Amino acid sequence: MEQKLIVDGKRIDGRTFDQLRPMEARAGILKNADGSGYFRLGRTIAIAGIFGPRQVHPRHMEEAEAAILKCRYNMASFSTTERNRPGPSRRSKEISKVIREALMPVLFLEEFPKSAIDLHVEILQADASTRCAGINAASIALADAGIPMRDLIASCSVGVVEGQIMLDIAGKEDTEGDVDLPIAYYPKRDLITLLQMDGMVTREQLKQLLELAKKGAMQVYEAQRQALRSKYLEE
Amino acid sequence: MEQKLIVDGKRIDGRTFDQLRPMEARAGILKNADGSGYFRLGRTIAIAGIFGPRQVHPRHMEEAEAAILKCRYNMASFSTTERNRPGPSRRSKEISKVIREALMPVLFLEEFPKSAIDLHVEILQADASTRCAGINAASIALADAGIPMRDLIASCSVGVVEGQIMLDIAGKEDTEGDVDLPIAYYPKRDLITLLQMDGMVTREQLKQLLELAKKGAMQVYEAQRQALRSKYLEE
Amino acid sequence: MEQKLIVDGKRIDGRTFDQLRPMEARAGILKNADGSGYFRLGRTIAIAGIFGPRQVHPRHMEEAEAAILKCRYNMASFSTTERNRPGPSRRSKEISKVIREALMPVLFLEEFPKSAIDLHVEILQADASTRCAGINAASIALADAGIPMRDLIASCSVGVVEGQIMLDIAGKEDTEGDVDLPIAYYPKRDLITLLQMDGMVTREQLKQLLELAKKGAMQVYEAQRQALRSKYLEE
Amino acid sequence: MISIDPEVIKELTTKGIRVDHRAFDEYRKIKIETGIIEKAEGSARVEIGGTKVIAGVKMEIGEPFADRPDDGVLITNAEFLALAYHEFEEGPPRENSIELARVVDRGIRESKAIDLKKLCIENGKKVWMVFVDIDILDHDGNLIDAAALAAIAALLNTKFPKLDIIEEDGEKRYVIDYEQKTDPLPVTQKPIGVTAAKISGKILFDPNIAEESAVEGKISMGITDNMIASIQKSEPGGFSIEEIDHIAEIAMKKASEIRAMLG
Amino acid sequence: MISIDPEVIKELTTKGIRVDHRAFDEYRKIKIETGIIEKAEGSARVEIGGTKVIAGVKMEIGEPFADRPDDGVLITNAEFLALAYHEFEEGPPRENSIELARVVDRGIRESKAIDLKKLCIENGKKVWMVFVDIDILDHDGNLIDAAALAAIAALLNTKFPKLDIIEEDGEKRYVIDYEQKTDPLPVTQKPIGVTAAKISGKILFDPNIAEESAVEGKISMGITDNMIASIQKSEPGGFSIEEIDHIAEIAMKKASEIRAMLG
Amino acid sequence: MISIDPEVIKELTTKGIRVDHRAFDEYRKIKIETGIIEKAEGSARVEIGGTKVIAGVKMEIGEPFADRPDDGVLITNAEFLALAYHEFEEGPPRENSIELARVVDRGIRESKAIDLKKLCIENGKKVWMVFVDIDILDHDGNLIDAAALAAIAALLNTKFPKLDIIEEDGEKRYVIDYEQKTDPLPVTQKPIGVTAAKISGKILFDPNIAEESAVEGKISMGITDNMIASIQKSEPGGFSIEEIDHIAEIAMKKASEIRAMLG
Repeated sequence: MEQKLIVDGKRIDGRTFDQLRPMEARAGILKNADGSGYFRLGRTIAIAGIFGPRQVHPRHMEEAEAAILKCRYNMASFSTTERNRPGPSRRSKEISKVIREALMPVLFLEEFPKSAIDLHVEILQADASTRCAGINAASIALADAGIPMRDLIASCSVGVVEGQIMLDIAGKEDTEGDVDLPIAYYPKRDLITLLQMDGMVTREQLKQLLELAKKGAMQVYEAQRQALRSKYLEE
Repeated sequence: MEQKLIVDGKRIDGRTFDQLRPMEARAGILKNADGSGYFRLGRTIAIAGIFGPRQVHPRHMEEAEAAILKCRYNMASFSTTERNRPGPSRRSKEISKVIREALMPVLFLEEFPKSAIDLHVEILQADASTRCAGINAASIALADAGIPMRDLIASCSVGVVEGQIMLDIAGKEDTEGDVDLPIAYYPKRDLITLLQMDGMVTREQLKQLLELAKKGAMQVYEAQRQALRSKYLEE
Repeated sequence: MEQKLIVDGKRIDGRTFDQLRPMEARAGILKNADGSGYFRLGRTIAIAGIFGPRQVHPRHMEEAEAAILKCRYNMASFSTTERNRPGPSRRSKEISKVIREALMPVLFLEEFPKSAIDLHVEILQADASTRCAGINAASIALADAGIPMRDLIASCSVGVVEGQIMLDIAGKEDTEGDVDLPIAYYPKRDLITLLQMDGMVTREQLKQLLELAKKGAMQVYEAQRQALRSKYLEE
Repeated sequence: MISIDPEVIKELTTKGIRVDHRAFDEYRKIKIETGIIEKAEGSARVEIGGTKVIAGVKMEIGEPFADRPDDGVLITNAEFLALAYHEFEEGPPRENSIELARVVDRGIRESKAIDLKKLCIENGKKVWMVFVDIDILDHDGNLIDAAALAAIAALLNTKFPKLDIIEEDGEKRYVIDYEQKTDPLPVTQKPIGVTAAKISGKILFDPNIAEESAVEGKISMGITDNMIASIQKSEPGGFSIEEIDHIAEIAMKKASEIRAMLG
Repeated sequence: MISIDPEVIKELTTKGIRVDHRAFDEYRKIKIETGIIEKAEGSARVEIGGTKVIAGVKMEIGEPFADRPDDGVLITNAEFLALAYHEFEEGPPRENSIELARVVDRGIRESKAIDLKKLCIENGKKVWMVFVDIDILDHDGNLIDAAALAAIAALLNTKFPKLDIIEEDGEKRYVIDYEQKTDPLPVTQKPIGVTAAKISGKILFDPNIAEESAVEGKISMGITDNMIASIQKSEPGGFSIEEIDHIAEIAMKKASEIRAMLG
Repeated sequence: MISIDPEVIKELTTKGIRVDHRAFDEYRKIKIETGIIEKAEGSARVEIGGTKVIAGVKMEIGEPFADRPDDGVLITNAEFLALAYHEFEEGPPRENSIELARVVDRGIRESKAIDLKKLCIENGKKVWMVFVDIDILDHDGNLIDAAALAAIAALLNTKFPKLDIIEEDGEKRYVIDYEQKTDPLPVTQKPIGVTAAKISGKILFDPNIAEESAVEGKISMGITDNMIASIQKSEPGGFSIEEIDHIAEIAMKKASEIRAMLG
């Protein structure tokens, strides 16, 4: 295999194999939302906003014993190289579902019966790992909204590029790589709450990928906590 | 007229003019549905499933004095020579309506006020007379669900091909024939509950077509009753 | 500028600059609607029908303290030079909104809490100023329905064609003109309740345009009142 | 709107009386006006009693269906305007308007009223598309017959717009001048819709809206040249073969009478 | 969210006081940042007080409209994100977002801000399509002015992506390299949206969200070069000609001030 | 339908018992039948316990994606029929059916089960489009594995329809004769979906519908040739790396057993 994405043991953007792109995390960036978060990972930018817990619309979706978490993941039309047509796609509906399921384990939904928590994740710029950035922004937004949480969920992806396992693939690594594996991680319980994979790996590789992903997620976690701390200190 | 669809007084598939294609009827083929039926007429295959009587969704469609029968006729994407795009079409909506109206006369809907009977008809393979096969499967499914009925509705079609009246047109007879006339028949009251026609006929021909269709429907009726009998004997 | 739309101080259809096209106004043209109106301005033909005040569907749109006015503006498929595809467009949704807002000031909506007034405006033929003709028909329909009103709303448009300010542009004046400015006018309070403009004008021109539009609207107003009077005299 | 109890209609019908005192095979007053929408290639306004519909015909150039490369395309659509009836609501076209449009479409198509071959411009590539759009303005019963009559009246009123075919760099451009009308559309048959209703076991024609609330079933036939070109039964409730034959007999007569009004 | 009773706003306005103590013709603080989305051909983030919007410009190659064969195509779209306001909900674009997008679009189009002729690649066949997409992130009132400002700022920030035209077998292929930006978009005017609101009979500018809950009516003008290029009245409630003229006068001044911020 | 309380399932699972007395890594009975829809290019009916699905493959000619000019196109779609489960309702495809279709699609695509290059007819212009449509007839749990198995069984059963390319006036026409089947589709891998569920902290395989009501989370793996080609976790609830590794281990074994049934 001709090595184009790895040169002298470094990646095209100069990172080492276990290095995340530069991160930026912020809490409370919006005025109207009950809670909001911003998460940037290299050129991938996500914002998240929360309304709720509040009444469910339409009413028949209401659940007697717990709040429902509604999630809408959306990519801005200008976020991608080729314009992304507005409105939900099959892809965005699947991602909305896995984001919701990744976050639910840390929420005390049973404390808010008959209500809804509305989460909107907007991807302002997309350069791989948009669902991860979205989950990271959403975790911050949930905490910023004062919704009781057991922990923050932290997310990042790992991949295999030219046979090499690496953290947080981006740019050409994403379009030309062999494996893409995003996870979401619940640190206090050491559980993986989102797991998807495209591409072929052995059982052994899978384990290595997951271990690496966990390390990346812990760095994200630290950035999320820092963002929330900064906001409370400001106040 | 060059005779291609009739050779030596026989039809292209060897049938006589008043002969139905081989039929196969079965009851109770699904586990979850409250009632289900299967009906095959040559290569045309329909299944039907019933849920109900049960609560109406959305509630504002509920009727105070009788159950509503909701019907959805759908062709599987793989059922036709050229792939059928998923989702309702104008054709499928019209057929859903005429199927519903064909079946209503035998149901005691007034016994189940404020409730709905949901009927789904799925065409697995389509070779003419799909609405007829669907009605036949639906009748079996309604009986299988234990819904009180005055009678079974039996359905088949007749047509005119190369000037000749014939029963149950199929294959090239359908695409190249002159007249297609499906009926649904309510034997105990001797009433036609579905009647549609495309193509030009005289008043006299219409009468002959209807008489022939009735004879075909009575054979269908026998097959439906046999299917229900077999199922109850098994139990 | 080569003058093609103005010849010898006259417009292509022979009108003077401050002249409306021939109008025809009628009330009570439909049997089922609670109120109805017809308004023709040259080749532009609009009809409007009212149902209500009546229960709101869906219920959650209901307002505790006033009736809601629902408005749907639609162009018949055959109304335009190139066939207009059925169903709402972005254009028709915007026009529905501005028509509704133009009419609301004269209605005593607070007298009918929790109810809806449904207004449907259908453009049967479109030759410029369709929203104006629609508002004029709608005013007549509201009055015909016996809905209490402070006044009738009268609407017409003005424009600039080849540098000349003129009333009620139509035909080629519409497609080749420079400015199009429709207004709706509430005569008793001397207020403009619809105002839109496309094209470049100075502040001074804007004032002149509005003054001319008001004059046109007053002629419309007279035709509307005449239509209602004729209907009551007939009865 | 004052509505009449369906039970009253059924009782009256049993006694042989219609609510508006018509004979069982009698139509309400029919009015046909054509050419009312100048911007359409053809148009007609039809009233049957209180039912009012407008049909407009628009023509465009399009591609033929792959299996009929030299046939023009006919597309029929019906809109139940929300102002026509207190129960109509907006939204995607529903069962009733779809059925109405499809029944009218089949009436025209199966009777071969239009010679689709004459709508071919370039075999397999360009054909005329004929759109028949029907607006229901006021619903007082028997929409199918009114819509079918408006459709055929509008088609008979239709003239082709002027078509210029311009060749440029070996490519053809098709330019339509809608302001200029040329030859009439080749309409070779005049199919007429005739609808019967069964109430309390009796068969009557041209049901009004009060009668429609009481029907067991309806049968609409498209009649051409003493032939039946299309049939649609609607509403729950069945018919015997004798009843259907009776409907066919009367339908032939009524169709001739109504066809004569088309001039 | 703490909301203020519209009645309080009306009372204050009568007394000549705005809830945030601005003068009647005073705008809130305006912030403009451009080039924030590298993947877009142009982008801008605008804040007016607490209102935050982002506009991104993407360009594609498409076909011109038949009646304007040598004009590029401008398409403006606005999305009211559900996170921007507690009452926004998802679903098909609704009245308000459609009106917003159409008003911003007309502001650009009618002022001839972009020379559409310069977007023509091959007459009648291929032109640039310019998509202006506006995300509403936070709604604190006066969305039209914020969206219009973000749109023009993003357009001024826009550069064409690199276009290669490859001829193969007599057919042309158009290949865009979005990573390489070339010449700036030909923006020749800087239309500015200025919105006035009428509350308790008084005219004030740049209404915040609390004031919007109390308005009788609003008028937005698109101002270019001391000309009015577009107007939209919204909300029920009417205006006298004198009021409209007063709005036009102030709008000219405000537009100059805001335009200066575009650099 | 009798439904079992999820709490009962959880308790039983804690005790090491499954409601239908299977071992934790035991599948229900699997039935595969192919060629059941003659009109489809390939078809299969699969039962896993009470779950029944049918997959049909239809082929058409279309254009390749711009970024893969010599690859055929694979499109997978799943329909949850309203007759399959008391809670399914009609309407636009929802989350669950979209996820199901996308997971099955990725299992086929990522394992490179079909050699898409061999579906190219004319580079950059015409390719075969392969539609895999899955009808869910009866939902008794573990739809992903049943759907994935039906999909690959139907693909293995698929034969190209006859294609004639006719040149006329320098233009090519592509005519498909669906009645004649020719070569088999080039299927080079047999990916198998294996789904595990976590209940009360235990991992079990092939959950039935009662068990699905009690799951904390599920993981589905697409297994090919002793490699994992795709993974999807669903439902709230998390897994440790050890649990995931355990699932991978068992999935390899189960996949081999199930693959053997494809013949």
